[in-house]
Amino acid sequence: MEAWILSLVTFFPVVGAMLLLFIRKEREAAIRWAALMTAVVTFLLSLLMLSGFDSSDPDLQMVVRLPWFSIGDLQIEYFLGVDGLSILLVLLTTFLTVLSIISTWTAIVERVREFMIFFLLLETGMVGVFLGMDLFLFYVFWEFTLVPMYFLIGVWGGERRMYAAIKFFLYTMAGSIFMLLAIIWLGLEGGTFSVPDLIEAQAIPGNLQFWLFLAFAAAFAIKVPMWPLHSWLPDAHVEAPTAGSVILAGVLLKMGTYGFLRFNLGLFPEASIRLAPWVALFAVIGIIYGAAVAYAQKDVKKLVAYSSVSHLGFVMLGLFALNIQGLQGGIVQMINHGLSTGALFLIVGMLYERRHTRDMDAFGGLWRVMPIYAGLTLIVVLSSMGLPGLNGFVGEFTILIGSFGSEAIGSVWFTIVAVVGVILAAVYMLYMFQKLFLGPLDNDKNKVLLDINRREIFTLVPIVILIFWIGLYPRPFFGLTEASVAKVVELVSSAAITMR
Amino acid sequence: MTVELAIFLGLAVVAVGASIAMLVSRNAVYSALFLVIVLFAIAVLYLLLSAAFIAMVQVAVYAGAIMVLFLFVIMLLGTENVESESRRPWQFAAALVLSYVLIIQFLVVAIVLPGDFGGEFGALVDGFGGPASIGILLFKEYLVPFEVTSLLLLAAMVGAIVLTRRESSR
Amino acid sequence: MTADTLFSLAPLVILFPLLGFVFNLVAGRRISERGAGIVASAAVGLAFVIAILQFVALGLDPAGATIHIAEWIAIGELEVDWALQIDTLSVTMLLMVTGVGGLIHIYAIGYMHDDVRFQGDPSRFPRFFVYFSLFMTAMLILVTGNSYLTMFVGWEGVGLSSYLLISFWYEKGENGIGNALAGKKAFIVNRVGDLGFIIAMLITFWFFGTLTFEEVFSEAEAMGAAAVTAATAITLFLFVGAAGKSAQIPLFVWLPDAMAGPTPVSALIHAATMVTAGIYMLVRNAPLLELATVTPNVIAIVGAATALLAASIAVARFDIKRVLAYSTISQLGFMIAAVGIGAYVAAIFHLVAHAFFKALLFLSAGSVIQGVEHGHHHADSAEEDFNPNDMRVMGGLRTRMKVTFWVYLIGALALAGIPPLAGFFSKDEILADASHVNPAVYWVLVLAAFLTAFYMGRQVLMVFFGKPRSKAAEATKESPATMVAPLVALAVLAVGGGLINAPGLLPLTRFLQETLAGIEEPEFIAAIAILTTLLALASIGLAWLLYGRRPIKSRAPDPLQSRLGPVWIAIRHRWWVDEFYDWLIVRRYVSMARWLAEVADERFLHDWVHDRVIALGYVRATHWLASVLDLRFIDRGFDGLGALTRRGASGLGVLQTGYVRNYAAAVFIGLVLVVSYLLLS
Amino acid sequence: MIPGVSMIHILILSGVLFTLGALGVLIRRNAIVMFMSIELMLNAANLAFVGFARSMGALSGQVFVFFVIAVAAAEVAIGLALIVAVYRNRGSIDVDMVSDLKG
Amino acid sequence: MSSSDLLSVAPVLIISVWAILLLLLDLFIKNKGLTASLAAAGVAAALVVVIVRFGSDQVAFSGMIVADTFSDFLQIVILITALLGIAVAYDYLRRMNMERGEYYTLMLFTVAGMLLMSLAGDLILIFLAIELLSVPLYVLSGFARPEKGSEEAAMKYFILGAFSSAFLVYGIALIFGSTGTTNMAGVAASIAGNHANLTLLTIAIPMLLVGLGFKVAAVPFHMWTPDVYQGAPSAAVAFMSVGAKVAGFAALLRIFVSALPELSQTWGPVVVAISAATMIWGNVAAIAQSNIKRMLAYSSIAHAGYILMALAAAADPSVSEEAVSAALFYLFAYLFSNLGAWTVVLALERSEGRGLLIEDYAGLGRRRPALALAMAIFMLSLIGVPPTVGLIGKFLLFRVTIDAGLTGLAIVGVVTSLISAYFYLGVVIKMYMGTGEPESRSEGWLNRSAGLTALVTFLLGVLPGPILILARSSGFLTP
Repeated sequence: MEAWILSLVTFFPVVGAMLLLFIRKEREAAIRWAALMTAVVTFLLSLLMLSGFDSSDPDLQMVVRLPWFSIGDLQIEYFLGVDGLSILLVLLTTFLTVLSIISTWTAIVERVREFMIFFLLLETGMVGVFLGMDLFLFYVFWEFTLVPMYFLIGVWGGERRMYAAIKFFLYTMAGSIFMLLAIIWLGLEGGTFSVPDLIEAQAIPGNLQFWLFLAFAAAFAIKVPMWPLHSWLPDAHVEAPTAGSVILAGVLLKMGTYGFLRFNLGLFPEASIRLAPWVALFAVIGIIYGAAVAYAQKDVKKLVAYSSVSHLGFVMLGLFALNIQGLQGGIVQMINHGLSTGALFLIVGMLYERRHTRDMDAFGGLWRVMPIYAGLTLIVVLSSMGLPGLNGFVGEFTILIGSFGSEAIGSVWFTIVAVVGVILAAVYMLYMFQKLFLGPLDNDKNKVLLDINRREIFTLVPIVILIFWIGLYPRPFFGLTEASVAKVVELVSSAAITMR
Repeated sequence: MTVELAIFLGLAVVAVGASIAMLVSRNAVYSALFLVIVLFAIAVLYLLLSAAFIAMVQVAVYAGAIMVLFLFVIMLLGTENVESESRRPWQFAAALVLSYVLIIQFLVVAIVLPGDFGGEFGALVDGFGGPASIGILLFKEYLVPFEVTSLLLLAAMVGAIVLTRRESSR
Repeated sequence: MTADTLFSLAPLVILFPLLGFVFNLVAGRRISERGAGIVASAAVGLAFVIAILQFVALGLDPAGATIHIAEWIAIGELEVDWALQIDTLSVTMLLMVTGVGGLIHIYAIGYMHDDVRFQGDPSRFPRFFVYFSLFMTAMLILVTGNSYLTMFVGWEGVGLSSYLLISFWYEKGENGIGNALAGKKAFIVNRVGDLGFIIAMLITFWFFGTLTFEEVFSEAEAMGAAAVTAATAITLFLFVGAAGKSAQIPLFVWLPDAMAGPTPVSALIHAATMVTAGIYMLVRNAPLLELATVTPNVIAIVGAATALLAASIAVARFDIKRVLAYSTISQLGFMIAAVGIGAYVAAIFHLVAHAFFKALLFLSAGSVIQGVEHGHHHADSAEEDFNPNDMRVMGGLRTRMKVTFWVYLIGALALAGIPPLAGFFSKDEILADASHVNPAVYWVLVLAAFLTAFYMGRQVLMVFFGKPRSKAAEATKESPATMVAPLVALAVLAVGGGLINAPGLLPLTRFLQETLAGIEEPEFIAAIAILTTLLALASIGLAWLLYGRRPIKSRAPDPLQSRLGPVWIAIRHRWWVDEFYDWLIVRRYVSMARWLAEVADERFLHDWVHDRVIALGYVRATHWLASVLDLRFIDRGFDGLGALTRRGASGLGVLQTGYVRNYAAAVFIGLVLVVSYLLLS
Repeated sequence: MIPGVSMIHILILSGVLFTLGALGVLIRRNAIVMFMSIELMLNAANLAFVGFARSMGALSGQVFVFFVIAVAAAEVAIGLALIVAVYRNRGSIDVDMVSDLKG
Repeated sequence: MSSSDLLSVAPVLIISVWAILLLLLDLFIKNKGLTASLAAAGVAAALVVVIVRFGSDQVAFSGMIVADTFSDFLQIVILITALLGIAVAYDYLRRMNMERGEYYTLMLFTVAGMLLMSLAGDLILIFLAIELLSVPLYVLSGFARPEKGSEEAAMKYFILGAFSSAFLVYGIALIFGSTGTTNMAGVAASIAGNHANLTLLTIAIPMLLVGLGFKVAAVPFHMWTPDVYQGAPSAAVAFMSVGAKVAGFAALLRIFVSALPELSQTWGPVVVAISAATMIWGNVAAIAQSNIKRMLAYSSIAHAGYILMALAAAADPSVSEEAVSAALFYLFAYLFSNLGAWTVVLALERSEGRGLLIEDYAGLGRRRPALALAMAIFMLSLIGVPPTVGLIGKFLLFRVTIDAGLTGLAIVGVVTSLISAYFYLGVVIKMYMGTGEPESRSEGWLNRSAGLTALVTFLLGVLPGPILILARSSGFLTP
């Protein structure tokens, strides 16, 4: 299993997408089922991968390493591997893809086949990003995710989809293109593109790390997105179809934080230490800013989009605490955000499918007509605002613990302001809940709304289960990441020692 | 000043003067005739520079064939005077400035900057520039270019036909 | 049966309400109303039984035990388990919470039966008990948690259930949204307190390396003076949390609004249990408080100030529940002040006693309100804006609701501190302690006690005496047995509750000494007891003079209005605290958020930076390259951004004139430039 | 053979003629005259070739001139054919009129 | 001259002889499809010869011809271009009603010129080869005569081409004057041996740059490109946009890397500046275009800029070999992406220049999904997005640029790539997100060409290995 499982997880969706080409495009039901089955099988494959994962081993596992092509003396490899830093994200990707595809059942009625093909290609790209351990291979997957997402927004999106699609593409490409330069630079300097080898060597001098850090950070920070580079996010989210938003928020943004985690911390530990206060500053600004701006939105999808800015600020704060609590919290919070924000977008999508508006003023009192929907939403909302016992709290609290005592960040004020962000999260989340579900049911159009059906419940329930699971017993999740995180922390702290 | 230099200067003045006249003539026919003068002046210079064969080719091909073709076309099309006053004065001004600068640059390269231009011309082997010596070179060392030239002329011929053939079908 | 076996049953105390919660959540709609109520009540009853068993076990082994259930978060040094701490302090709370809670559950079966019908949505009945069970679960987690973090789970959990219950009738209230807003306000103000709690936890972890109570306290003890600063900081931040949950200055504003919830909610959550969590938490941290320097004074002063402020506001309320709400805040102030002066037992004693009589008062008030509501429906009066909570529409209920009247009177007297009712002993213990620890606090509390007796007198007189001031009040009838029976039980407790720490015997003190090492036994100061009793009587007499002698008319102004002048205006407007907060925080935040969203984000970052600086800057730059705009490209629609950029890029198109000579000139320019460069370099 | 004249003189003359040719392309609008100016440029180059050949005693320079003249002939064939074709279609050989393609 | 000398120019010989034969045969052929097939057969034969003799370095005809792997690689590129050029021209010419046999003959002539460009070891041969490649192209540009646009294109191309080749000749004259030879090895030796008159080179080098920069469409010698590409028949443009550029770069690389390596400090910065200006101008101006042919013209300018990065990098002797092979690979990549894009343009063009606006592509995604997919792949490749060969190509270029220490230039490169995403995506947006009913007939050779180029563009993006190895082995220029 060792050798082929990762390739299979990565490329099985492509196989499925190819198969879809052989189904006549009129047979939409068959197409949907085939796509769903592909996603399910991929998910099962990723579970198989999990079963073979040894969580006590901090290094890459199930490695596939084949020469791909070479440029001069530089060997570029087909190099996949999974470790504690990425395994949860891979699982999240395959998991959310299944749910997203279910969510499109009735929402996507035009050009179903193309939609599914793009969606499956996107899955491959995302999984590849998390598994690719050759810098160039990583970059290929990284850039490749742009393409299907671009089409998902551009073809199946809302009113201003073209604008949003192209903005999404250009913004993310703007960042990644500098990363490309840095990757080339690294390859030339280090003589290899293999990430673990480069990390092992730690051959990059401090002042140079600074620039390379910035070049990588340009790509990741836009993707995350960190304040003030978030301008593309609301557009992309608002215009994207529901499934696209789910994946965008659930996985694509994590690619940015994952990038920071694996590449910036691993390759440039000294620069990471030196820049940690700055990252923390922007992260904290993002937390407060995102929360405040989310509160002032009328469009519920925009509200959720801005909440991502806030939440990912927490993740960044945790990662750059550079200690074990912060990193663990950061990773788990990535998953949490993927689950809860993904669920929120599913929820918004269900509403939009019924009413074709996302203006919160058009709603109110929906609890009365859609009690199941309201109840599930409430759980997700609570998870998102970090109620203890649910997943969000576990992530946020460990992040706060980490950043509060972080030597790299150096000041507790960042954390204290971040805690204010926790309050503000309650403000906008409860505001949204109130606008949608509470108050009188005074709009006639809302009175006839049907509660969510079984299929829709089925998309939310797995997420809710995970919300509780991580909230109550996160041990298995922390356990998966523990060893690898400890290795990163060790790396960074040894860099801190050499810096002195 | 030697006689040769005087002759050279005289030819240079003629060539440059005729060139300028070519540029400023309103009438294309005049321009062509001035160009012919330039070509002749250059041919004489070729002679002075021990390039008898080339001088002959110059007169025969250029002055004889090419310029006649030019004149022929001008007459055929009746397009002696197509230009009114220039519609874009800045283009004219820019062209003058650019030419001026380029000439200055030539002068700088030729005179100001240090460079070995070999001083006055020295002696040459016998038959230098004669048809025989050139012919030998052409068919030995420069065989490939020579053949390419033939191909080029063929292509040009085909092209000219393609371009001027009247299409009845369209 | 050994103590350990009994202790190992402790998780059941949480599990029963949890099962009740799950059962009602899943099946609540399918069984009868009574069924749902009984399930929830039985869950609490069973929990009460377990609590008693724990009490018994403590008799066998007073040291208590910690029961680990599962690992929760374990990252590096951060290790937090799901674990229960059973000791005398937590069991005291367990008994109170489950006991009083059980009674309120039973009461709620009757109350909600009518309430859902008055509000017009009977299907919502089971949901009430779902929330109630959720609350009980969270409250019991809060009480039994063995670490800050597990306590915080309960802490937030009760906040959540409070939110849900306050906005239970989410489509009612002012403008149809008032209740929902009240719930939200409660949650958010509590979150502000949580800020303190969280920061306190962060400091605790990084200073002591653990979040478990036992370990922190033993560590602190071992460190002694070295931990003073940390202890001060931690307790100060914890107090912020307590101030949120226990409605102290400056975070008390949510509690009056929380009265929007059904009355059993007010009784259970906003009087007896949840709001006392802050006091419980502070008492739990007594070892740290003992070490800390500034904090106790701050706590004492804030508590006393809250007691007085809230009492003063209560004087000018007309809403029967709001009077009780401010009274609760005031009494919580007493408890907090007690913690501040180091009288932990007194705080807990008053907490328990207050739970008895305040629950009683609220439930009786509920009985009154529902009686009036019945009367309103019965009399079929056409008053549009009829508010059954308004004391000005009541009056003369003494004869119409006999049992309610008597139990209410007991509660009121207990609250006023008339011996030998529960409130007398507990309040007296606080005052006695305060008198020799902090005289200023003492006098403030005495004044608050005076006001307490006054507003309770005023309330009782307005509600039960005089003549009915509305048709509804005339038609009022006594409430059903399910409601009255718990009232009687609570009345008994309110009468006899003082015994649990009666002077001389001090059973509660002895009991708590097992957990809170080194607490002193309080002394009974007769002078103070007499003084306060006299003051209370005088105050009630004053109330009778104002409200009893000549009962006020339905629409007439309050007799105090003319007598107090500007002071009345101030207390009538609750000292403008809400308005002040609204002005200082809410509006600032809303306008800041709007500004950020509309100006900073939308117009600046999104439109200006992106569309102007990046896109249009691009346009300008290319224009600059070719000063004239080629009009041919302007109306070519592509899309918003596209049109802009295209227009800009077409600036270069201007250079592309189509004239060969220009192109040749470009070639020439290129040549000259390159030659110039080479010559000059 | 011609003492007193050095390569510098030839170079300057050829440079001036080349520049004048280029100038002609830039300022004239008659396609034929432009074309003649290009011929002038080629001749300037030829002059340089011959001069260098003389200066260095390297005969190959003269051979190049032969090639250049041949190329010139080929260009003339194409160029004049084009001019004729354009004239037939538009009735003018003013290159400024031939400017529909732009932007 | 020996038989092995002949072998070194065998492809050129085959092509030129075939061209002459075809000229005669065509008189008797009614079905022009046969002419096309015959032309293609000739090209294929030449291709076989090149492949057969690949790898044997040879200097022939007393240094006039240098047949090394560099030239072999380029000849392969050129001949593939020619094959595709013939394939796409056949359907197009028929549809546009200008099916004439001379088209193929002229193409073969120009192919001969291109091949010679890559083989030339002497400046004078480069000049002649440029003329041999240009003269037929002038004619092909005007092939749609009497259409005014086509004529205008030919006119402009011709005047400017002749103008710039005059510069080239003058530059060669000055090189000759400076070093006493036009043979590239001789020039290099002369400069290395300090026999050269360096002052003359300060004018000679710019003149060479003008002449060759014009061919590859480098700023500021590029201005003919959009007009000519727009006016000329699309089939001819498809062919020359690749072929002429490849030939131009062959000469540029050969001259600057093998004849003037000693002066790399002199021309290096100039090339950097030209490269940067070309990338910026090409990409920025492309945004404004609404005509797809003009857009692709600017795109081809921009790509010249990218390839010039490799030349700039080649100024650093330690990476020059890498740089040349990067350029070679990029040319190979560009051949498929660019020619593919033009193929789609050909498929959609209708008479009288209709169907050429980007607007007209609206709805192509529905109407002809396969064609639209191919176009999308080409656009993505031209941006440099995986999984297409464009990314690999750009990656190689940026790599050598950074390796040569020209990080600033690389940054210009990536930023302009970003800008380019905008207009390439514009086409994709129109195809998939716009609504419209583009007219197009499905034509066999166009479909096949589009499919093939798209497939190669994709496959090389995934498995670039073999071609990379080939390019790498071709990076060394025989001195």
